[in-house]
Amino acid sequence: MEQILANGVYLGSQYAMIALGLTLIFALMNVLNFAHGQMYVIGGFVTYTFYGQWGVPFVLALVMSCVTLAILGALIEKFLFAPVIKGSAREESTMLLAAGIAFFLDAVILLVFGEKQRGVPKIVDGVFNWDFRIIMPYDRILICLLAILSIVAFIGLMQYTKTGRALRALAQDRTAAQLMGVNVDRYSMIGFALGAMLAGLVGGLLVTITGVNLGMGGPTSIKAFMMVMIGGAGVISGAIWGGIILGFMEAIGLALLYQYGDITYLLIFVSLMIFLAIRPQGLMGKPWG
Amino acid sequence: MSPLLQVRNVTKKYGGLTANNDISFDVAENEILSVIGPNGAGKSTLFKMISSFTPTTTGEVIYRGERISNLRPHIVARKGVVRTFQETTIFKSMTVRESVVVAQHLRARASLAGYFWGSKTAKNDVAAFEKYADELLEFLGMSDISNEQASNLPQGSLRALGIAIGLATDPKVLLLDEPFAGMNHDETMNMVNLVRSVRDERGVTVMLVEHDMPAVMSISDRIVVLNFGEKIAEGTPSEIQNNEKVIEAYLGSVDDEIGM
Amino acid sequence: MLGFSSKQLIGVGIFLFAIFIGVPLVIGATGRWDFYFTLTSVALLAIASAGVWLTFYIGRINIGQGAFALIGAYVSAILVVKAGWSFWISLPAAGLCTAVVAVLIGLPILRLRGVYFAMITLVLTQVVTLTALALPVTNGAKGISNIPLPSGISVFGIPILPDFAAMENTKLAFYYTACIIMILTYAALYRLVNSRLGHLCRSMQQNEELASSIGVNIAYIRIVIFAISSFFGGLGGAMFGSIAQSVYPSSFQVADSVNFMLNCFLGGLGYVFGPMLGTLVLYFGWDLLFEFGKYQMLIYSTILIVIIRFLPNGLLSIRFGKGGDK
Amino acid sequence: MLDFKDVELYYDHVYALKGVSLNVNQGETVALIGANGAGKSSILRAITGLARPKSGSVTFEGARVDGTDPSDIVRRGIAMVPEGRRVFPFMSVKDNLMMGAFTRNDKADIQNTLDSILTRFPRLKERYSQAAGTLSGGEQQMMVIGRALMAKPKLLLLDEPSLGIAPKLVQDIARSIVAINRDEGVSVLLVEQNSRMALSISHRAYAMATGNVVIEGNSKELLHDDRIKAAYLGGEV
Amino acid sequence: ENPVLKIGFVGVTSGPAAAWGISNQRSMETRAAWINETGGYTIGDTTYDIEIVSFDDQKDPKRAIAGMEKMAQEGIHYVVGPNVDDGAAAVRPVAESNGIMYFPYAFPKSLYEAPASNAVLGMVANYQSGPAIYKYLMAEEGVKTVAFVAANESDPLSQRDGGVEAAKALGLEVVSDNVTYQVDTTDFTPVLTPVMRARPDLLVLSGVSPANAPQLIRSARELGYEGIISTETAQDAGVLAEGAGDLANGFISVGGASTPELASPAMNEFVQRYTDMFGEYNDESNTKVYALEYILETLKADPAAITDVNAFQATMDTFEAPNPFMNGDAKLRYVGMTSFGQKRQVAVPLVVNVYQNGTFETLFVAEVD
Ligand SMILES: Nc1ncnc2c1ncn2[C@@H]1O[C@H](COP(=O)(O)OP(=O)(O)OP(=O)(O)O)[C@@H](O)[C@H]1O
Ligand SMILES: Nc1ncnc2c1ncn2[C@@H]1O[C@H](COP(=O)(O)OP(=O)(O)OP(=O)(O)O)[C@@H](O)[C@H]1O
Ligand SMILES: [Mg+2]
Ligand SMILES: [Mg+2]
Repeated sequence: MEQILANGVYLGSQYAMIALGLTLIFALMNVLNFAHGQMYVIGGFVTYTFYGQWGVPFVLALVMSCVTLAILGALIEKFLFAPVIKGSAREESTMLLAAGIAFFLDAVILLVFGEKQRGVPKIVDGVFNWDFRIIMPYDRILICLLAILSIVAFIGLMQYTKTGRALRALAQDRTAAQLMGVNVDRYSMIGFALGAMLAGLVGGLLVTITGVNLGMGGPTSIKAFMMVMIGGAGVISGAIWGGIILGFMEAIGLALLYQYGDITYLLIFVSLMIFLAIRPQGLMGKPWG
Repeated sequence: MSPLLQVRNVTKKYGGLTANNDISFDVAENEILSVIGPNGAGKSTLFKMISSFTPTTTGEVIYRGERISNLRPHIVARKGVVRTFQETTIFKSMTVRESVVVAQHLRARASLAGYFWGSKTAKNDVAAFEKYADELLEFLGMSDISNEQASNLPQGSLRALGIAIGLATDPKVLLLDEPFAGMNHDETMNMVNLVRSVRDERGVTVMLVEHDMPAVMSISDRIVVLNFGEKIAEGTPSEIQNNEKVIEAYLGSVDDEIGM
Repeated sequence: MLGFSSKQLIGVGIFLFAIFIGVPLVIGATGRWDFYFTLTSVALLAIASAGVWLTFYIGRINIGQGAFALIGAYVSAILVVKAGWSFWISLPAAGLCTAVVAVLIGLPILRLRGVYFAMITLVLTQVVTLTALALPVTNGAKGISNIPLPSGISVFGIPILPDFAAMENTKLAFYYTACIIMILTYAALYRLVNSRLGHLCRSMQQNEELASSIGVNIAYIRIVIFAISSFFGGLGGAMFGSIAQSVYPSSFQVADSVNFMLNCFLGGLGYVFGPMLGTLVLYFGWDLLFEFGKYQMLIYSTILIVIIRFLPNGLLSIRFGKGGDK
Repeated sequence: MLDFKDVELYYDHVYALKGVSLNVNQGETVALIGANGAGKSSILRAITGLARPKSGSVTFEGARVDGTDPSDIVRRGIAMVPEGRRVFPFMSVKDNLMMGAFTRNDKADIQNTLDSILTRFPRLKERYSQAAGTLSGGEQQMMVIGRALMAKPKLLLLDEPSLGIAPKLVQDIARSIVAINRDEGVSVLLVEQNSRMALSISHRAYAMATGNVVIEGNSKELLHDDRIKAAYLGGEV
Repeated sequence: ENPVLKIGFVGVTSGPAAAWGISNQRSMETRAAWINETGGYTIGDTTYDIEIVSFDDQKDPKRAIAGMEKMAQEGIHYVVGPNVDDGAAAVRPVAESNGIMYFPYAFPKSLYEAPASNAVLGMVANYQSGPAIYKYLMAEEGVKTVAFVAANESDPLSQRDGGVEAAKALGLEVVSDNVTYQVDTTDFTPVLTPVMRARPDLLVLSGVSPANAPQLIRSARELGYEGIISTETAQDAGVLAEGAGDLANGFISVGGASTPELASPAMNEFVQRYTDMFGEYNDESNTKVYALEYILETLKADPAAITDVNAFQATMDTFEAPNPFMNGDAKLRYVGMTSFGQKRQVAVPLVVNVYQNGTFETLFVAEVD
């Protein structure tokens, strides 16, 4: 039982971070960023290269991941999403763009970082073992704490700073935000960069535990979509709840349903569908229309 | 003669908030009845319940002796009770004429399969729809904008389009939610006359919600006043205008400095 | 005829001539026999994409067509292999079964809108894959292989449909079959969009509340359209199973679902024939870039991005301008 | 202060303004009335930079502002209350108001403005941390006026503040506009369908028809002008 | 200039599963470049330059068919790949109707049993290596109970089922065989917890991908598991070292030609050339160096087979040639009579490795028949 809880918290915190970036980009631009998983993978590879290959201190490597992704995000927004959004009759067209970018990043990752699974040296050794009731390696505990810290920092940024307020305003009404003196082009770019940066940050954190390979992108995006759906699209608290709930569902499902083999995920999917049928806007979302 | 439409003890709760509390009144055939009240009093909510866009919490709405609350909106529309929207709710990328043609959906005689194969009835239907759409737009004085895309229209024309769409369904009862918002005095009076002639010539019973008092007072046969979800008054325009409670809650006293 | 103008008729005539006579001639002349399979695939994928386009037409982003293609493929395979049906009967049966499943799934999920619908359908593909892995009737992970080629059908001794197994070259036969089904699909789609049902769909796409206020039974039309859309998906999937002569849980995956959606976007959501063109460009394009070896994906995605960047409303918007509707 | 000269503006293919000139002087309240579709909102959009004029010029305090980004225009001291209110529905009243001060940096000064707005609209103080989307229409309208004032504008643009508001609240809003202009010296350009009210509380007025200014003059005089009476005021209530 | 002999490759070289196909394609390209550099390959009276034509099927069976069509179009009769079960099954009709012999890395028996005729299993199947490993561990380590985990995907699940069957046949007690994980799992602790509770002597990671193996090992060890962990797929030592470090010590997997005990100088040169060409060797390529060699050697044995796969098939029954990649007098020949009833598998040594501190050590070498 305690173990399930611990696993749930660990999974939930990292999932929540992945979902946060996705939901931020969605809220700001109405873009379902299919390339989110790929951005996460790039974050992992950058940290791998700096920390694992070149021996740069971990924290610095993490910062490099964030910076790389923020720049990448800003460029993608400025030169691709912004003009496409302006020119398209239906805003869903951005989905095609996002998917194209996902393909592109996949190809780049393959060419630059190769096809192999990569991992970095452990940042801390040892396993926390509480009488076999909770077993958790110290590095996981550390990463979990870092993730929670980042989430708190992110919420603080969104809630209490001028930039955060501007981003939230932008998400709710672009024209009105413009009339408040918000330079929407610049802030869209900042928001997108921030979302991409979050993906890079999680990628960099998790590479210490799960390693990284080019195949992780697509499935990560899909998981992130699920979390966003559970919590409600475009809502920050929703993303966090969605992450935590999915984390716990996985932890509990795997612990209780293992005799039935392959059905944990099937059950998660099906219950998600039932849940959304009852509550079409997720836990906290605004009804979409 | 029994009333055409009866609102019977209708209550609506949203969580802890009571948007409508035990409201009852009747609407007679061919009447123009206005519902007024402060913002948030529950006027739109009431209209939504009458048109079954949202279920009542308790109470019911009776139309020609038949319950029409808690059904689905298209069923109520088919029975002839049609609403327009307070927000600008339009078919954005259709032209005015296309919108009015589509809105005649209920008059169709050919089946969907008939349309698919292009049967004779279907062709006749389409021709009839288009003819009627032109007539209706002419009648509403909108012929000049009939080929404009709806999303490009200014506020006032959007309202008119909403009414045109509502009328095109050939309703028996038309519920108009703030139809004159965004129109100036002249346009409002024009519209008032139109609504009257709709009632007179087409035998449509009209209910409307509106904040434009001159218009309300001149168009209505009777007025129902809501405040905080409760019905606080009901009567003819002159009764309402002099009702202390209504003045206190809603109308305010005349102030020449600001011209109202 | 059916409300076509003469210009349109000429266009259709040229198109038909091109695919039924032109393509075989060109392939015969150049000897690029491998294009038959590629073009057959394009035709089949275009059928499934047509379904996705139709759901777009009622304002729903459908990233679940892979699920329905997979269901169609399995239904047909099971009917042929386990129940011994003729493929030609199993084909419509597969479409119908898929449509029935779509109705059952659609009842709850069609209430969702926007990204919620998009994401739930994305998940749907996974659900069907996982189900296929878990069920005994689908042979689980082993899949169904060794599916016989379509056998002939004759009524009173007159052969109506040929026996593929007896044929020297099944490529051409599959190509013609796929093209015929595709043309029927798009003809139906065109009719549907240009009939009153199409106008009702369009009204729903733009504003469901307003549509229901004018008496449109939106729930019913949604279901009908979703069923038709999935029917197309099932048809395409079943045909593919028959060409590959095998079906696996991975025969259609999330990537396929995404591709079906991309086909529609790329061709242009505003145009009935958008998905057909989109499929051709996306699928055939990949094959044409074959020469670039390990840079294939990079170039492919770059071209894709450039197209969207400069033609965000789809390829057909070059000719028809922004947001046209034919 | 604001000089709007020979402006032409069109959307896609529709001409919205066909060479409109008007001006607002320091400390003035100017009303803009006219049929719907006449182009009133378009004028405001052209001033704030939301729409770009095809020709003509917009000058504010001696500097050309047409063609600049809306965010710059706000910085120069023009704030707008847009048509249909446009609150940030999921943000608290407080955050909505703070958004209004987005272009300002002096914390203490912002706090002063905030206090004065909360005194002017005590209802907002009661709803201070409620999400703006759950306010009633009238409260929202007051909030967006307050939000615009948070920018400490020199010129306030109001687009149909009475739209969909109950008569009693319309009176409150009208009084607030008068007070803002009088007490704080903010110049106001007011677009209104309720012409009588608009003329009563303004100094000067322009009447528009299909993309052109057709009548302009002193508001008090216009109130009794026959042309205005016929077209915009109608008979007495 | 020599005439060119084209050999095909159809497999996945982009997207998530790229690793499988890339190691394959690169070993073929390395070998081809080597041959061409040293003057070409002589078959009959002609010396050919070898060209590898590769097609990326994106792990999509539909694309795999298109790839096989493309090979037919190029006049190619010998193709290596596809890498997965569904792709291999899907290309069968095309290969058979176009006269193409193909060498998949997929295990379904139906591909190799009559009436199927054109597929040749390019490696050792898990149902062949599994029993050998279990037998060895039962004898040497006294293993009595075994547990299986697999990814929830066609190939791993099939391999798990094969493994369970084999283990049961050998008299092992299977204590857990229904735990699976999603391919995108990032935390294997909850997955493995129930398995560990069964306390098996041996934990088999069925069909595990090189990406998941280190994490599974790490999680199992961190959960306190002390038994043996093994898999029947090939792994990369570098990946294990990075992903699991010392925790991977003792991990048993199936290796290949580069094992020091077996590797001939030619094999070492191959590894060197591969590294020069692509920057880094991939141990997974060990099992993939053979297919091209088999094709060329068999063609040499009967030059008529260059355009006629029937001749190739006939030659297979009796074919034998020296194995350049192995020390000693190992032979290239076709096997498979026991498993498939016909010779439709290349005979490669079944090398069972154990990982120790960054390298593989050979546990034992066996032969498949
Ligand atoms: N879907 C909903 N969920 C929760 N509360 C709601 C909902 N719809 C309306 N309300 C609340 O019910 C009350 C009545 O709303 P309604 O829209 O009926 O007012 P109204 O009289 O039409 O006001 P106005 O004149 O401003 O249009 C308001 O307090 C509103 O916030
Ligand atoms: N986005 C747009 N695209 C195309 N045409 C537009 C657009 N916005 C406004 N128009 C057109 O410009 C003209 C002027 O519109 P504007 O909104 O300025 O009128 P208005 O005087 O504010 O009317 P109202 O009182 O109804 O708000 C109208 O004819 C309208 O159809
Ligand atoms: Mg209302
Ligand atoms: Mg306006």
